[in-house]
Amino acid sequence: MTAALEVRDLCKAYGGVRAVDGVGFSLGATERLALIGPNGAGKSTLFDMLSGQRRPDAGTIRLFGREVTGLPPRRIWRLGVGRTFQVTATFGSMTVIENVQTALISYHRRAWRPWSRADRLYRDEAWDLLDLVGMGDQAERACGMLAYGDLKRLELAVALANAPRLLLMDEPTAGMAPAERTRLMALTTEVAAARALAVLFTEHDMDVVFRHADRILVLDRGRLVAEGPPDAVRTDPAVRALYLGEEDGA
Amino acid sequence: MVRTRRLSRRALTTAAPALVALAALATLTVAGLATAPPAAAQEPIRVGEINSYTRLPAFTLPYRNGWTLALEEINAAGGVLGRPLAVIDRDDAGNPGDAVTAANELVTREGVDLLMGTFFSHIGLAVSDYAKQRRVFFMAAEPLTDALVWSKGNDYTFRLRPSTSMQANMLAEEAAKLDATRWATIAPNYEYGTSAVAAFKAALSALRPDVEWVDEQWPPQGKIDAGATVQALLRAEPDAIFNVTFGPDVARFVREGTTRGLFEGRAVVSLLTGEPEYLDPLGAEAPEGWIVTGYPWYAIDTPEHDAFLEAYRARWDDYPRLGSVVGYNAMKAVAAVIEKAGSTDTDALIKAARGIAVETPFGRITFRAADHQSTMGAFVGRTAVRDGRGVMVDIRYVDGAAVLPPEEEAAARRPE
Amino acid sequence: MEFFVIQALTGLASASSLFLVASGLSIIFGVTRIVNFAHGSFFMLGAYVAYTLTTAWSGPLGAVLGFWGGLLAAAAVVAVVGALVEILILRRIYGAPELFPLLATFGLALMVEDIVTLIWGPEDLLGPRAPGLEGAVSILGQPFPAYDLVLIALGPAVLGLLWLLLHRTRWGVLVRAATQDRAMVAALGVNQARLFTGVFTLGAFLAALGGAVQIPREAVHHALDMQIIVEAFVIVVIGGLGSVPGAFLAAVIVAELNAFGILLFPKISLVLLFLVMAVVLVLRPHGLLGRAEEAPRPAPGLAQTPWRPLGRAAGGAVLALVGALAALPLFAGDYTLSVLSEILIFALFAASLHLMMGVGGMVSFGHAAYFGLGAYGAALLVRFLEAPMSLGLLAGPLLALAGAALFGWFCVRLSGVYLAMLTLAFAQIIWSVAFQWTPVTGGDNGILGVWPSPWAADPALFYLLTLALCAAALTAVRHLIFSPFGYAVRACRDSVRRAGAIGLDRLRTQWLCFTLAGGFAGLAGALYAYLKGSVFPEVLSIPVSIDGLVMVLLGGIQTVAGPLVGAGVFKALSIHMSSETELWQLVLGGFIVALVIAFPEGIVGIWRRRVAPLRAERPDAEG
Amino acid sequence: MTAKLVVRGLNAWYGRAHILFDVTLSVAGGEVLALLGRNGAGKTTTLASLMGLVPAVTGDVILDGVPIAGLPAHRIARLGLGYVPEDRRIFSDLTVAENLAVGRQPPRPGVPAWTPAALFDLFPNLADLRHRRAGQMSGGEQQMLTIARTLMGNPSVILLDEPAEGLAPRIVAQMAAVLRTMKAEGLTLIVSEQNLHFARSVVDRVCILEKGRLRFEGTMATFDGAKDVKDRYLAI
Repeated sequence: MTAALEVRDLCKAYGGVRAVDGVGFSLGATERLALIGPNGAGKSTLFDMLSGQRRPDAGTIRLFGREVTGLPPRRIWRLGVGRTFQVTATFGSMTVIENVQTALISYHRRAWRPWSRADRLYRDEAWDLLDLVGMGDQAERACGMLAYGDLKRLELAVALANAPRLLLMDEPTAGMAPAERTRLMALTTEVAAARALAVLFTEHDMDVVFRHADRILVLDRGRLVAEGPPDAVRTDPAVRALYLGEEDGA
Repeated sequence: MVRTRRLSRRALTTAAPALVALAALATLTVAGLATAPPAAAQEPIRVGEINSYTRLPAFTLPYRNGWTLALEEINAAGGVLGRPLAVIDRDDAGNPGDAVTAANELVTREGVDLLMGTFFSHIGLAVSDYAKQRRVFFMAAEPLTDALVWSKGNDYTFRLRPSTSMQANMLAEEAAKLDATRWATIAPNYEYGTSAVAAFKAALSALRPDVEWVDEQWPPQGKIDAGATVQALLRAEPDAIFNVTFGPDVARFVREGTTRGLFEGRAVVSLLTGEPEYLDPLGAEAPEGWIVTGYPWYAIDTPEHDAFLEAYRARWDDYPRLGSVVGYNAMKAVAAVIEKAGSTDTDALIKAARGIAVETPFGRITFRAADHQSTMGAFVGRTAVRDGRGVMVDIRYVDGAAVLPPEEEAAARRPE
Repeated sequence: MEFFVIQALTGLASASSLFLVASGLSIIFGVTRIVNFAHGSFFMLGAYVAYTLTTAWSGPLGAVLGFWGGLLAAAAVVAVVGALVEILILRRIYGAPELFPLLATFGLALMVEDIVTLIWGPEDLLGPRAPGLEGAVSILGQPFPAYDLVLIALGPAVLGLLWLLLHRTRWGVLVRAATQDRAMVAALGVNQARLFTGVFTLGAFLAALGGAVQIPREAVHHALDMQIIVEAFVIVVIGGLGSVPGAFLAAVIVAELNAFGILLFPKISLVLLFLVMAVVLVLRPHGLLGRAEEAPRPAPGLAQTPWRPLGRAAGGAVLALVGALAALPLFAGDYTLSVLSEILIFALFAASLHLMMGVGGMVSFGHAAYFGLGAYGAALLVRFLEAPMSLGLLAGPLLALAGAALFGWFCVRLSGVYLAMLTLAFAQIIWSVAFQWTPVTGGDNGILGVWPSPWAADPALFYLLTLALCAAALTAVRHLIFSPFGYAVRACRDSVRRAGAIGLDRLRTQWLCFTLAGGFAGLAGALYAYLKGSVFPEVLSIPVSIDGLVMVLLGGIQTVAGPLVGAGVFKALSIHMSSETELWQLVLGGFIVALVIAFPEGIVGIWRRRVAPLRAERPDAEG
Repeated sequence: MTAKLVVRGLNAWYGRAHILFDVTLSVAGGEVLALLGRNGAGKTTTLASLMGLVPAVTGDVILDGVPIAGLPAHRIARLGLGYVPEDRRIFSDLTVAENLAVGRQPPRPGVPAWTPAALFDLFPNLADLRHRRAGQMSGGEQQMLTIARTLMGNPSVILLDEPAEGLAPRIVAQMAAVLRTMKAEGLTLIVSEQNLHFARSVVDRVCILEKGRLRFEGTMATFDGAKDVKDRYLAI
């Protein structure tokens, strides 16, 4: 079976700072991979390159066996990648359900239709997605009025709109209450399993990481410092130093 | 799945202000209409007047003084057809669209009997076309374009001032007497400039087949880059220059040209520069020896003009500009036309205006029946500086009839 | 050879004053992000005050001191005016949406035009020449004005002084820092309000000095402001927003191209500036020396409240309104109907601009291009084919659509003010084509006789036709906003990242939006042609574009209904004012300034926030 | 020790999103307080709120007995609160020396007065770069410059938002030294971090934020002993 994602020697620098420095890994077709690391480790930059928002300086990205390095986001999205953003990117001038409907409209290639009422299109599908992430009761609210955690859930619903085979989630649960987090991640796991999705996510909540990741990548200052199943990573001394600051570089 | 969609209330709050504003507006305009007065026998005869008061105050304010003086004289003498004359004036802001709006307001809301005014050629044309469409008599006071009476002429429009080509012909006569054979032209880059140059070239070349046209400059109106333009003219080494720029442009042109020696040993023939509107701002820096058309109010020695000058000074405590004469003549012409027509019916007005003779400060003028152009002329002379201000000397009045094509020929230029 | 040297020097002399004005504008924009439309007014005031002071002081102070002292004092006086404007008006609206201050400065510029006529009278004023520098010096045997040498030196001197001010004084360093990150400067203890006042004062001083040093070359008159403001903006944009050296470079390039361009193409001056800008922006999207903004600012029109299609009640109300409007010919006279036709046409024009800038997030300073193309499309058909109105009303929008498709393709590749200025450049290029291509367009004498067909010649019938077409078009615009395509457009405006991540092609989406907006403007333009009976290049001119902006901003850019209300209020006011008072610019300008201060979110915006919540008990619970 | 800076019942919102909930803390003169918490816990918002950079804030903030909540940022800065933002926000077009000039404020009684010369002693690598455009420097150098720029305002309390984020180990060590120097000069510091990766040697007290609420407050020693707290709010 082809890997969902295969990354080799990916590099990206801003000015003098090497945000991502020779990262390589692969992601199985139904695997859930967590990407962790302290702030500034390069996680978001890596994410942006995977989804086409940024062009790598060097390295290759293969998606389901197909080279996609440097393709624009919309092309990558068409290949079956859904993503959520760390700093949520939603459409502030729309309601919650309209955000999902817009994604569905694009997915069904209706975005060029200048007639018909968009808010009546794919409404049930959008409801289903919102119910899936527990946002059904907030469907008619303005995005600008949502709590941060709710925005995250909306992001997930939007990311699922193109029936993706790979889900890229940049800190999907930040800002959510613990109970919510568990529910959302359980849901993600469930969806991923049901739809046979590969999931790559970054996360700060280690409970979430250890409970929901099959494998963990640890990134620090642009480099991969550890990789492996949760238990191995948990006890990795380098990782402990990184996270608890017990001793510098111990 | 049952979902309620409570959208309408919010939607209403979206739309409500739009509705309120539009409704208020409609009410306002309807209310305004209700006050439009009906015409009654003893009511004044209403003249609608449109000009570029805010855009060109330097020219149009003396113009307003001129027609106001004439209006007061007419009404003091008992009005026209036993009724007083009343003028309702509007600003067109220098925009033809606004001018049509104003004309429409004057005709349909104020119920004026005829229109007069306008300065810019294209605004004159817009109002003229409106007059034709709505069948209203239009006395175009100032716009200079030949098109107004010839190629775009219509039954409803009569024009007072000597047109671009008439004034160019006057100057060409004088220019032909010069030795110069290499000529350059400078004119603002719009219809007035291009047609003035074309008319002058045609007239001068007809009189002097030996002249050569060595350069032409077309600075944008109001935005002349005078230094560069003067330099470009110098490069062509002409013997003489025909200038059509006016207003602020001519001031810059004169200053740069004087400093850079453009006018040394060269004759300059210049349209309109002798008009006080354009000559006075130059003060002591007015060019000397230019052959110009204009209005030397200080040097005209005729009883008609003396009377006008005295009355104008008494009324406004100021000396008249050319605009004052145009305004005065236009109002007098309008009164004469109505008097002769015996009514304010448009067809009667047109019939009366064809061939009508009007007494003006410049003497008797006639509106030619064939092309609706008046024979009002202009003064030709040379510029000089006296007591720190520019004046015209060696003046000569050129009757408009002398520089107009014969009536049959003019009529042939009009659309049928 | 000598000739080319002299011509080059002449170009440099012209560049200086342009640079003075542009540098002030650039600094003001860089720090405060205000598109200062009143900058030309400062220039003009500088010239007027300099005229008065130099004339008055040359006696008591002696010619030399009186002249130069007068110039500097004039600039200082206007600088104080600038400071007052900032403190009394602009400071109140810094929190308002982007471009809103533009509206305030536009109102100010209107007022100043009337004020200078009130103070200095209508006549052109020719100021004194610089004492001792009246004549020419000989350069390579050619006479060259001595004063132009002073101007040539002045440009680099001011550039140098500004450089010193910006690099060698703490205040200048603060200005440069604030150009980059205003909030951080505040967090370091710098009082932003005072910094802004200072910057505005400096900008006004430079503009006024630019005007003052022109008095030996130029007659002072009341239209100087509009002449210079557009040029100054173009210079700033060519040079790169916020870049003073860029402004200098751009001023020199434009002045030199003009000086030599008129030798080859004597009629080039009219359009050269805009051709240069279009070329520069297409090749360098941030001007010659400008750089991309580090953090892109949110697009204009970003709404906090989602837009909603009309519900049954509101839809009914709108239908009732349209019905009422349709019944008006029973009561109203021809003039009222014509004015209402005009208002409807401008409502459509404003809605089309709003589609582009409010919905699409693309600000246009040149929307008149499509209005005008619509008008000319209809008029040309009448002129050359004597086509009936029905064809004209089809041809107009089609021509506008084609023009918008062509220009939009370039424009959507830029963003922010650069995009806006490229639209302006295209509008001016089209304008100059209409103005100069006399055989086809009739030049400035326009095309006459574009009257409605006999069946619609009656003002009441034409009004009904206009109402029908405008209502249909407005419905279509509204429909478009709520169509799948409209959602895609809004998605690209709201979040470029997210739009890309759900597969939307931003460039093509915005291009189509731009094109459609042009088409709707074209329909408005075609109707306008038949309303007025004639078409002149004025329909393509900057004032038409500005009017459109004013309508949209006045009504409230963040609402769907705002532009319609803005168009109604603005158009009705300006028609009413200009027939009521001679000083209509003063009154209208004052009214706009007052509105801006009172309603910094536009009329409908404020209705939404202040009035509507009082009626809807719990807006939050709704929906 | 008297309280230098007191924060009581601080709430903050971004738009409609409620970010901080009744945060109450205080810091004594000369003390170094570490503000710990995971990403998104509210550390940055807390510091920005103290600085007057968050529009919607309620609660009391008292600096040297003067209430500063609701004052504009520049007034707060002039009262002696210095701010080193997380994303550095240096003026990249300006030179190092000019960046310092922007931060300059008059000396304040009882507070060390910094001069560029003194700062170049503290940050030796900046001295050589003083005429370099800040945007051309490395991340570590930029971070040093941000701190130096803030010190130019002669603050008595400095808020540092994740000053070691994304820096190379050598620079992190240098940063710790800088913090020690500042502490030795008698400055009061609030340092936010995701963990005690680099500042533990200078920190006197620790506060832990989680989801906008204060979860733990205690001395360094208490914190070191509270393994459950660490594991719950910080650790893996």
